[in-house]
Amino acid sequence: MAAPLTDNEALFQFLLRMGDNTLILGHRVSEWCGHAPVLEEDIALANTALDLIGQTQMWLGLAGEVQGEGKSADDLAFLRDVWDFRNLLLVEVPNEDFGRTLMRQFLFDAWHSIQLGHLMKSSDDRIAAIAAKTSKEVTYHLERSADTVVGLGDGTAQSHDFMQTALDYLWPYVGEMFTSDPVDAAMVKAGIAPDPASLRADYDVLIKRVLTEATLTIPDSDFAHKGGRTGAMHTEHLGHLLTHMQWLQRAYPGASW
Amino acid sequence: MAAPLTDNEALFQFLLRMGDNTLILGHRVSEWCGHAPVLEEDIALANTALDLIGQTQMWLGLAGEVQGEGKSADDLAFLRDVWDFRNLLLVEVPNEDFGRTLMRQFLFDAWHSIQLGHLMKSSDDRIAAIAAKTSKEVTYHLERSADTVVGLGDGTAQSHDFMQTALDYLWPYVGEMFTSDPVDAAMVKAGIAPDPASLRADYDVLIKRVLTEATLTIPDSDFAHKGGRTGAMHTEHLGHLLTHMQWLQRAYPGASW
Amino acid sequence: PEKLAAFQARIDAGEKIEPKDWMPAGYRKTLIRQIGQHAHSEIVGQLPEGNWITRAPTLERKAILLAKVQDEAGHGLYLYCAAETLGVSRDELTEMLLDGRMKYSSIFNYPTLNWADMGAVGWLVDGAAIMNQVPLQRTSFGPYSRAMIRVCKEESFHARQGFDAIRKMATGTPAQKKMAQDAVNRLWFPALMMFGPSDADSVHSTQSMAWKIKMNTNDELRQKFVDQTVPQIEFLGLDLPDDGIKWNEERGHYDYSDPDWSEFFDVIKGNGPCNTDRLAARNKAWKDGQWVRDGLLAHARKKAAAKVAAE
Amino acid sequence: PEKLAAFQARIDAGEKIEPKDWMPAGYRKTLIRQIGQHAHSEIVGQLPEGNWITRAPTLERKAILLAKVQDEAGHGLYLYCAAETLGVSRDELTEMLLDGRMKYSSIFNYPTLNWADMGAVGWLVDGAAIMNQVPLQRTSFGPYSRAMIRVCKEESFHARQGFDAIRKMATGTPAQKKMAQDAVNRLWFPALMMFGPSDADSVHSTQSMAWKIKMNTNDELRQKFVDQTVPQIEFLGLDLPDDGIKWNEERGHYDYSDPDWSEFFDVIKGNGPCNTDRLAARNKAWKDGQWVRDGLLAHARKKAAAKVAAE
Repeated sequence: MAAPLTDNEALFQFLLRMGDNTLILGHRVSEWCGHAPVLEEDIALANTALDLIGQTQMWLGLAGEVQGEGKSADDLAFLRDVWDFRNLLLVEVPNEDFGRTLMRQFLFDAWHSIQLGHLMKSSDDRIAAIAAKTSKEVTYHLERSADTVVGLGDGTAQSHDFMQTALDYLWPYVGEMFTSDPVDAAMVKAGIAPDPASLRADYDVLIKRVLTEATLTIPDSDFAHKGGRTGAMHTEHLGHLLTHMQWLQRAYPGASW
Repeated sequence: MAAPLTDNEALFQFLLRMGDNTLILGHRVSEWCGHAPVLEEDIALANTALDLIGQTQMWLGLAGEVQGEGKSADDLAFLRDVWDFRNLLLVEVPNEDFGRTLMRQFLFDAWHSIQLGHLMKSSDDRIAAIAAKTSKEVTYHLERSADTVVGLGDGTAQSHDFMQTALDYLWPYVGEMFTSDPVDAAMVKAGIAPDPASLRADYDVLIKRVLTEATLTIPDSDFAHKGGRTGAMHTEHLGHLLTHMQWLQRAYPGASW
Repeated sequence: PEKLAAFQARIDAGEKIEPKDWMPAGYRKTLIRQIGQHAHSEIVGQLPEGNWITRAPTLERKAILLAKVQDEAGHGLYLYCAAETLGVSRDELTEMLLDGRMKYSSIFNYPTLNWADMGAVGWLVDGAAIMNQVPLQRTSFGPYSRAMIRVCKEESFHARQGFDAIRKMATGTPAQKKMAQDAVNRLWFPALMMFGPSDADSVHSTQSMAWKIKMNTNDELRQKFVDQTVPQIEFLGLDLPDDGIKWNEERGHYDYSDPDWSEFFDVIKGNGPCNTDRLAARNKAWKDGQWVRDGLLAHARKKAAAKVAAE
Repeated sequence: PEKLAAFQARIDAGEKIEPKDWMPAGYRKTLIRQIGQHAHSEIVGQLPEGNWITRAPTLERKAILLAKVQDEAGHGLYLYCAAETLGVSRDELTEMLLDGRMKYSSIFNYPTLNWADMGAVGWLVDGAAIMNQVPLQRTSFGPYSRAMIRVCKEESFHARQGFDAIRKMATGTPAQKKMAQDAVNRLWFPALMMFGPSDADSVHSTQSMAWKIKMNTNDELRQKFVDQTVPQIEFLGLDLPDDGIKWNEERGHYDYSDPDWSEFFDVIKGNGPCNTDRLAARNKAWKDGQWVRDGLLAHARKKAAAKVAAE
């Protein structure tokens, strides 16, 4: 039904995908503030959220430039409604408990670190620069989330159960990271970003190593929920998240903060 | 610090108090939709919420008329921020569990039914008419919530504990119903509404009877949280509630629904 | 076999079968499945609409939505009662829902993502349900038939309210119109799937139709729904959600594209967008409510015992 | 008594007492209470600001707030470590917080009700805290003194950021200015109360001052805070939150109204607007996190055991 994508539109969509992932995940992680199981985790979660918000400023800032309608990163973050978001469904699912939060973080970090590794070689210098700047942070996130997944998976029987339950719940949201569409095709053609499907092999190796060490079982299913990165069908959770995230900007339009 | 109240301003404040109570409590009760312990309760809770929203339309509709700025009940419900709300703190506390929800309902219904009994004799015909129309509904709410409080208080040891915990938590929010201020003084003087303090004796008799039958212990403290009905200091919960309740009106100003 | 023939003769004569009457085991079993599934659909169906109750944009819309969801819970109640006359308790049926042994309508495994969905659900989803249910008012099992009569009356009211709500959106601001279009696009095919796969592919249909548990073929009802709905979409000024929709002069019906049945079977298998969350929500409500049900039961027993002692 | 005199002499000479040094039981006890209470305040202090993190109006404001709350958790960590050198574990201190045996600063029992509160908390609350803490950098107990040096550096940064945030509000739209005024009105007296009742009414003060655990009287610090803050409120163009504020030429200080100390004692007793919810939130976090702490500990032990076995 849609007209064919221009290169610029495709680039804009790609940048939204990167920025919305970090925005929404950063928001979810920030919900933990003051409620973590132990002080060190309060600090670590705040730190992760902080990094992700900083990355969002870069991605959505560039998205606004590319779009060329004079929109700032804040405009994009706070003034779009559900259907205009392009994040993976994975990052919008509720925190539920610390186990699901960390498992979600790990499953995302693993993809994120591989993706940024490729983007450092992007033909678009601006993207390569953001990837270079953020990949150190993300490497650290991955180290931390992987360690925690291992610690809890291979901890007590109870913590193992929490982590297996989290993995089972989240697994159907993993496949979306590796689906490709015309936006991705345009990015590949322009040498801007890799084909998502091409990251799957590295990803599987990485998570298999960690989840095995964590004594967890990867579900035997390749069913994947879709609709987040295209915007076709988000979960019901995103709308609730936005009511909080966008409240002040919506209630007091045009104010400066 | 404020200028003295005109009679009209006082009447407006009084109507906001009535309407904001039913609005916010109706909203809280509606949060249960689809999640109640048993089908009959899903129906009953939806019914209570529905009545309260209907009452809100009357109270806030009249408030808008009295204010004389051309505001509708919807404008008042969906376009004020926390500090302009005048509901009791009691009605904005989170549902937590079914026990707290029903105990809150009972503690409110008991006051509400007594208050409406007086308002049926209000010197303001419009108020007397609303009171007459709504008091039947509220009598039924009270019957139902009292029965449920008794059933659960005098049920199992576990259900008793839930209800006692709920009562202990909510008790400090009861006193606010009976505090008086210049708005109330103006209402008393005009024969519009009773002095809140004057309802306490009837209230105490009523709830003592029910809570005794429920084998529950009324906490031995007369400490009372204040600030809701004057707007001086709401709880942190109200702001979160408004992000949901007002979302669409805030995000799409001027639209008609 | 003699009994069976007499039973069939009664049905063919348009008599109602009542709970105390003899009935074949298969008839009973099929009815329990069908009525139970319908009851569960009403219960789970509260969730996608409940998702927007706290965000309803006006007091009136909130009241309408609350009333509708309350009605749905009420329908659940009638239907569980009808099923109970067949010898299965509401709690048994509930347990079967919660552990996945019984299904509910797959439509409720789709998310509600904008306010126009509240209109579209009433108009399209309740509209499709009514197509199924109106003929069932004449079904052979008495309690089911009577329940459907009550249900249908309320459902058509909901469908009209839903249409009114989406009309407001379709004729509103550009953003509202966009929401309406988005809702129709997302819900069109799932609504078509509500009638089930083509009867050619359905095993139980023939027997159910003979028993008057099923009154029309799936394809008949689906066509009727399309024929009724397409002009409404056009009336609303929205784009048709399917390029394949075209008036077929010869057939006197609208042609339309077949839904993606692999998606249908995927959702039934548990892989719809919301299956996990819907069942989790119902399980949580049931589990969190255990103490309430226990408490109320214990109190009722105490009161009954006190009454006996007093006599 | 001889030891005691020597101890006091060291303090008078400005020496630092270190954990392994001898110290009077009262000194240890008072320090544990004071440092623990301070640590708890940092932890509970995350909650009123955390309340707005998910509603921060811009990405930058969200980042600033996250960084601040992260710093507070970090301060909690330093302070618990300082307290641990006195022979009490972090878990013991936490249990005492959770069951109400130990207190935290009463200011955190007030709610944060609009976005300007995020500015006002940084500016007024952290501002008042710094008044208390700057002199404590010279406190006699080494680990405490060193913790305070780190804390103060970050706190003054927070106070400046807070002032910047509220300045933006005070010079913004009328609605924003209203929020700023509302925040100052609500938080002014609670901020004054942070210095504690007048020393005339305080029992522990004299001994604590001799031990250099407390460096100034409550009234001195409160006056200093008022003198610093009043001109800032005027600079912001906001109304003063207290009619009693007036420059007193003779004293060279601002006069101000005494806070309502009955409210202060009420809040300490547990009757502040948020006491119950704050403690409930911390208790829930601790209880829900039990399996995480257990799991990580079990894993660490397994790893250690495996390492030993490998050697």
